[in-house]
Amino acid sequence: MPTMNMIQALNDAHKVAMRADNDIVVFGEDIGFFGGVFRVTEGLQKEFGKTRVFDAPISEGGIVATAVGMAAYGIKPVIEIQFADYIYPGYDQIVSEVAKMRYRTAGEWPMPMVIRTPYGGGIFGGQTHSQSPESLFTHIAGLKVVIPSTPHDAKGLLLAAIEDPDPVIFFEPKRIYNGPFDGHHDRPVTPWTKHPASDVPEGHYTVPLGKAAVVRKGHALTVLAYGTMVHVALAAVEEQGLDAEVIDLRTLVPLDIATIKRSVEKTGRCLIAQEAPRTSGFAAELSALVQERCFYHLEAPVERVTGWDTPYPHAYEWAYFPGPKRLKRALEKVMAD
Amino acid sequence: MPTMNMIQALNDAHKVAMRADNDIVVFGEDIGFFGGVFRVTEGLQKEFGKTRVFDAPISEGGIVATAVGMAAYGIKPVIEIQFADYIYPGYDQIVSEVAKMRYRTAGEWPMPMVIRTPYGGGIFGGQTHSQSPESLFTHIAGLKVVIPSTPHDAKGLLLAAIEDPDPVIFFEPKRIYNGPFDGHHDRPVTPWTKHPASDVPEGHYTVPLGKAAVVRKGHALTVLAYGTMVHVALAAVEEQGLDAEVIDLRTLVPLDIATIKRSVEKTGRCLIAQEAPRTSGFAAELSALVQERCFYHLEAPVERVTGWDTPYPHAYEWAYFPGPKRLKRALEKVMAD
Amino acid sequence: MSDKDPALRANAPRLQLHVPEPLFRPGDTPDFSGIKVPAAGSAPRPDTSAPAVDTHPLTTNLVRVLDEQHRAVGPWDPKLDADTLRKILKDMVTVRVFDDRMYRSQRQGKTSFYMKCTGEEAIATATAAALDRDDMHFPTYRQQGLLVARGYPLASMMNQIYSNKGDPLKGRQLPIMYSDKAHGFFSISGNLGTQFPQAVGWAMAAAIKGDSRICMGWIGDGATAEGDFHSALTFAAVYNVPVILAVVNNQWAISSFSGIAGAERATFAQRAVGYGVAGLRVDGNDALAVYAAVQWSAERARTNAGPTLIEFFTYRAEGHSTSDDPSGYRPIDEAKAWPLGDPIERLKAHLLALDEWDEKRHSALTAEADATVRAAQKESEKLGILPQQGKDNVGSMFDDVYSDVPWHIAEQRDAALAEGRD
Amino acid sequence: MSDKDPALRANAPRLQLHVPEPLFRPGDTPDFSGIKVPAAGSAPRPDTSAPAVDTHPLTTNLVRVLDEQHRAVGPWDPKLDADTLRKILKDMVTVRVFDDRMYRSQRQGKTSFYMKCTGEEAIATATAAALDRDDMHFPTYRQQGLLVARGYPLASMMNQIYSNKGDPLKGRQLPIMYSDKAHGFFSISGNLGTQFPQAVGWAMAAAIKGDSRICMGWIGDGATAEGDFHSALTFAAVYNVPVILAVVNNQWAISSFSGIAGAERATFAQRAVGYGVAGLRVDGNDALAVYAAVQWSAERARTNAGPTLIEFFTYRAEGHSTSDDPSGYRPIDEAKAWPLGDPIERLKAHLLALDEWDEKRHSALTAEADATVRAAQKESEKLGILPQQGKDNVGSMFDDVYSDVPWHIAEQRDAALAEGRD
Ligand SMILES: Cc1ncc(C[n+]2csc(CCOP(=O)(O)OP(=O)(O)O)c2C)c(N)n1
Ligand SMILES: Cc1ncc(C[n+]2csc(CCOP(=O)(O)OP(=O)(O)O)c2C)c(N)n1
Ligand SMILES: [Mg+2]
Ligand SMILES: [Mg+2]
Repeated sequence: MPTMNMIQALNDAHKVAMRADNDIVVFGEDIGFFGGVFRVTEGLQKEFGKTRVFDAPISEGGIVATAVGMAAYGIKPVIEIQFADYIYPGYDQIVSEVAKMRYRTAGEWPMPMVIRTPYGGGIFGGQTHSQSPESLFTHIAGLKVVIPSTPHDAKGLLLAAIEDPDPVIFFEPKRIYNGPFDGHHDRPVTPWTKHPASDVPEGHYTVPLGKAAVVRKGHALTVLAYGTMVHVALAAVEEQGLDAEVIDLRTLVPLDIATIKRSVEKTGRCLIAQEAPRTSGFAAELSALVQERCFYHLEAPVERVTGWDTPYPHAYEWAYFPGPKRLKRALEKVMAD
Repeated sequence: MPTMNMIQALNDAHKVAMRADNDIVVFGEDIGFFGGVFRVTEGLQKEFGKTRVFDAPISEGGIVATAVGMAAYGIKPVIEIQFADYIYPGYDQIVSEVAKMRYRTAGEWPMPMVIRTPYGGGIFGGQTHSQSPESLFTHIAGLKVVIPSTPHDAKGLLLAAIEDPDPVIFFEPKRIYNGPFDGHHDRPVTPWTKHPASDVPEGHYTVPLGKAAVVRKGHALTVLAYGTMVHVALAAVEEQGLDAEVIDLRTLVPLDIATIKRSVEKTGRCLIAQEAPRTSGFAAELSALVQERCFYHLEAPVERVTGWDTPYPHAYEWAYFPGPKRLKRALEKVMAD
Repeated sequence: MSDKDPALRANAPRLQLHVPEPLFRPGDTPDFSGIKVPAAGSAPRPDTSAPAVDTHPLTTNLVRVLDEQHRAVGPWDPKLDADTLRKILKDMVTVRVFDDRMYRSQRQGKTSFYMKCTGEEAIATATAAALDRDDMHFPTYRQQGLLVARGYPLASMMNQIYSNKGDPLKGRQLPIMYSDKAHGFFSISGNLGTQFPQAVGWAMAAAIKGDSRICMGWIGDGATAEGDFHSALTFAAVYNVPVILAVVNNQWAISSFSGIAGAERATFAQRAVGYGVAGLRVDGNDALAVYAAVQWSAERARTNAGPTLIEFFTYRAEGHSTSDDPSGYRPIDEAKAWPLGDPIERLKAHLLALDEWDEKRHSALTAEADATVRAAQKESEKLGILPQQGKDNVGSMFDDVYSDVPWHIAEQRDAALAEGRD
Repeated sequence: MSDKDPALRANAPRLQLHVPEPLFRPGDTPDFSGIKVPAAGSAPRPDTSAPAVDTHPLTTNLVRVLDEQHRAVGPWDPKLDADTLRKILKDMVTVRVFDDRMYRSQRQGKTSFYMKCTGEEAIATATAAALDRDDMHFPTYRQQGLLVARGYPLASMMNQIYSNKGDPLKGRQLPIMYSDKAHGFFSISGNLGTQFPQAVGWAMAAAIKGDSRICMGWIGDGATAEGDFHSALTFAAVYNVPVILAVVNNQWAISSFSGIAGAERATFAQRAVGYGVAGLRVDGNDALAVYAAVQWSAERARTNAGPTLIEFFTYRAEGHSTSDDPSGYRPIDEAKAWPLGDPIERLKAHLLALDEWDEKRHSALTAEADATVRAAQKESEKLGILPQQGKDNVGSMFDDVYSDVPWHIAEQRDAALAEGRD
């Protein structure tokens, strides 16, 4: 099996999908000749031609809107928003149109499409290259929301997203494009090659949407995470020597509630980790769900460890990022109560 | 004291504020000569002139953007988005600019402004005249989010919002513009005149932001609500004969956590009512907060009663709206556990 | 610091904000004699493959075919046969009768909302005649004429309006927000402007697939201010997209006149110029001019010669919707004073002048339209009116959010059904 | 159904999607001989109160003042005195030196990011000279020249770039996202285009208050595709706003050439025409033309004669930013082949031709700029470079989210401070 980083895995997913289905078109800012600012679409224009892979004007609203028209026609757009921080000009088309079209047309015009976008901090990108806006999409019925945490999952989930009959917002944790990140920003970067999930099968396979992965088994508590935070959480419980069960949600909507419930009922304790600002982040929904469904199993309050309710400040990136220290405190709290 | 419905109270708040402060300008779609589709700005253009009260192009993005420029200049825009369902084209300017400006300019360019918008269902407005998108703003640090539930509070909160140094998203529950609504859509409409909170003081007064109101005292459980749902909740607990404490949040951000905590610690039970779709709605944040802060006082899971995770369907409006039956079931559940 | 010293402009005038005002307000006597109406036949007709720049003079002119003597004149005369003309006339009459009946239905409490297109009937119906049956539309709520002209069942339209058991949209949409794939009529959005760049996307897909079907997007004068208008024009220009983009300038956007959308400074057709897109300004109350302009633009699109923006200049003769009372912001008799006349009367007069029509046939046509609409209404009302809806099939409101019903929505469905049994 | 039968178009051509391509890709030899460069002095100069429509010919032309013999010619010659010319030259040289130093700093790991404006220096610096000191700017990240020209301390700029203890923005913003109220320089946004309609709003406020200060909004060629561009033009036109809207067309948007923003079909100045706004297309590498165009637009704005859209035609001579390597998408030597030359060389040659300058003074100027920048750098680096930041004053990151720190943010601050002590 070839070893890939997440960018290569995503690139490969595009190729596998586009070779199998002539109706897939890929467009976005700088994604054509150049192959995208993170190189995810590298080589696609060369292989599939300019009418299937092309640069778009700097208009996230126009990119999503034309994708809606294309999906209405019957082809399948896989579009890139250069940074999740720039998705807001397309928010109206996503919320009012993409998400509601199947419903308002009673099924006649579904909107299968994938909207890919890199999200999250950790690269000194400042306020407008670091955001994690996933919860703003989880509130919108009609959208699926997917976030991979490894090269293996990235390829399999992207293929599943492309094949899915519903629109998928596909958030890519840019901090781990090139290697898993345990939150210790002061230590040397680990490349993906050292990680088993960088073994990426050739050709076609999917990782099903709506299925979480129990990435670490344990009995003392349950940690719910996605994206970059999966790796930070794994490192933190390891460092704490806790018998924690760590669940990588992979899909936020629809959520794999069964796996979560099973785990929390077993452990009786739950910590949720998200990089996004705290208030009304997706961790709040998770906390509410766990509390509603596992109340009588809970031995301690469900805890959230999150980014702060501030913009992502450039120089204070590591004071913002929910890293090992924040997790450690939260883990201690969950275990102490 | 004059008796006013909510529209009159909001109209009066504009007049009081604009008479006192020449730097307040009001604009939005159809708000000038015509006075707005809900008549909240009626008579303002006549009194304050066309350069302080004027119609705007149908461009919610442009309305918010020009308001940003005006606030940067140093005057205070109070703008109307005709329906909350149409706020999304302005979402980028609100999230990326309005919310973050004070922060990113280290305080040099605060963005005092009020963005008023009618929200919520119950008027057979279909999917695009019924939405409750408040949670999408509560996630954005830098915004205050205010929702009145009576004429008295509407005027006092709007005046407080206009005088506030921070940007305020001011959601107006359109179903109760003309009268409180207990959720029994099949019964005759009650006008505001019958409600004590339709006594609206003349002239200037404020209802402070960040302070909830305990609108009903009780010991058996705490109900958290805002906007239209305050009245539905009050009616429901009354009909159930429950000794419930009902809290009208009035401000979602910053939240009056002290009042909530005090109440839940007393009652040990908590129900949260919101009209918005369930997943990642503001009720999730409330549920998480209550659970985190009152865990050892809770005798039953915190319950949420909400709209469904679907668009707001025209003919099924009353099957969507969280009315008396849904509340009754939820109340029974909270009390039974 | 290099800049000039502000003290130097001590005598500069005070800056002023200009706030556009319509010509007339309630109480005024409308007088449109100031409106320049170019003579029919005076606008030149460039080749459909002409560079966009050649259409610039047409963006401030007005393509008109029917002259004061009701003759079809000039290079834009599409030279339609009488059957086609009668078909357009019939469609227009049907639309007007339909609008009147449904307006009444709303007033009778049979539904929540309705929107007429009175005075604008020529635009959709003549467009339908000019395009091919399988071309695609991304309409607004004022293009009901497309559905009528394409033979979509009137009863189905009414079923949607009543949200009743026959409603193809299962009671989910506000009345008049039709959608029908088989008739090439994309789902109307409540969010203004969104459909405009979507139309461009559809046409991009057609171009990507080497199709020969083209697409037409629609927008109102007021909604041109939305960012989506700009997306549409930008993408259409960049990729030379086979699309026709129509602005229906009926001069009002609820209570705001077109000056609030920029019409004091430029025509909407002129916007095209700025993007290097062909632009036409057309008398929207002249069915032949509408037909000719759409035909021209369609040929341009189909030959890969590029997109066209058409401004249909017309007048919204009635209120914005059943929720609106225009007497609050404009003179009640303004519609009558409007110089471009009524599209039905004008086409009728043309057919009369051609000796292809007579008053008797016209009365018969009106009577027939009336009967057809009434029959459809009867049929539709058998399936219910709005006040009776919302109780049956509650479970259906949870379908189609996704392709399958995920667990959380299934739970909510169960709760809603249980609630219904309470 | 009325529409025509699709069968009739059996022989219609297949539709095609046109995807714009730049003239040259890596490996090609750039040859711009196809680019039409109008002679200096050939563009007419309308009265500043002329109707917007009179500027239409100027939107496809190019306002140029400096001719091949380095003389200032034609009606747009602003007839500047030598001191003003030397001031602009000095500002340009300072900007270029500054850019080079800071680029190096980034490469040395002293900060995370930098963006140069190489080749575009004339635009901001000559603009600054043409406006009044208290006029307002809503800039993009390529108008550092405004700050330099207005005398903002270079060390303050560097402090921002290093996010150090002297950073006026408290380490919160990406390098080069300056903001300074006292210098009329609005906070640069990372979200492209947002500032353009904000500038219009500022000028609306100035008009509402009867001020005499005007405002200038800035945007790049690529970002004109954003909906905000349309909002800006629409609001500016509707309210006849005293604003100057500048498009810096440097022909590239990261890796996308201007054709992807629509430049194959129309100039960016032409956009103005569509809105009824005055439009000027200006040689952005000709400091005198820049000055003249801004002066013209400023007079227009100040006399309530309306807004102007200026397209500054230039070329992005270096990479988009330190994160970009343009050799991946265009020939490396393309900048040198660009026909409009280097703005510094051109203004220098003009001063030499006027006999108001000599090589010695030029060397001295460069040396002085270098010394000034180095001194500022030394001063700034005393306050720290990025890798040392983020540990002190952690509590400050919770300030200014709101006017006061609400309880939930105060709690988070406590947690962050506790974390710092762990
Ligand atoms: C995004 C958005 N903003 C506001 C509205 C409210 N609204 C509905 S129709 C309308 C006026 C539209 O005018 P115009 O585009 O001229 O179309 P017309 O009604 O004249 O056909 C407005 C403001 C909306 N539906 N969507
Ligand atoms: C809304 C938004 N979309 C995308 C980006 C990413 N981005 C940053 S600069 C840039 C190119 C801008 O090109 P242009 O407007 O021509 O300005 P230039 O860099 O040439 O000065 C892009 C796409 C962004 N910052 N904001
Ligand atoms: Mg209109
Ligand atoms: Mg550029």
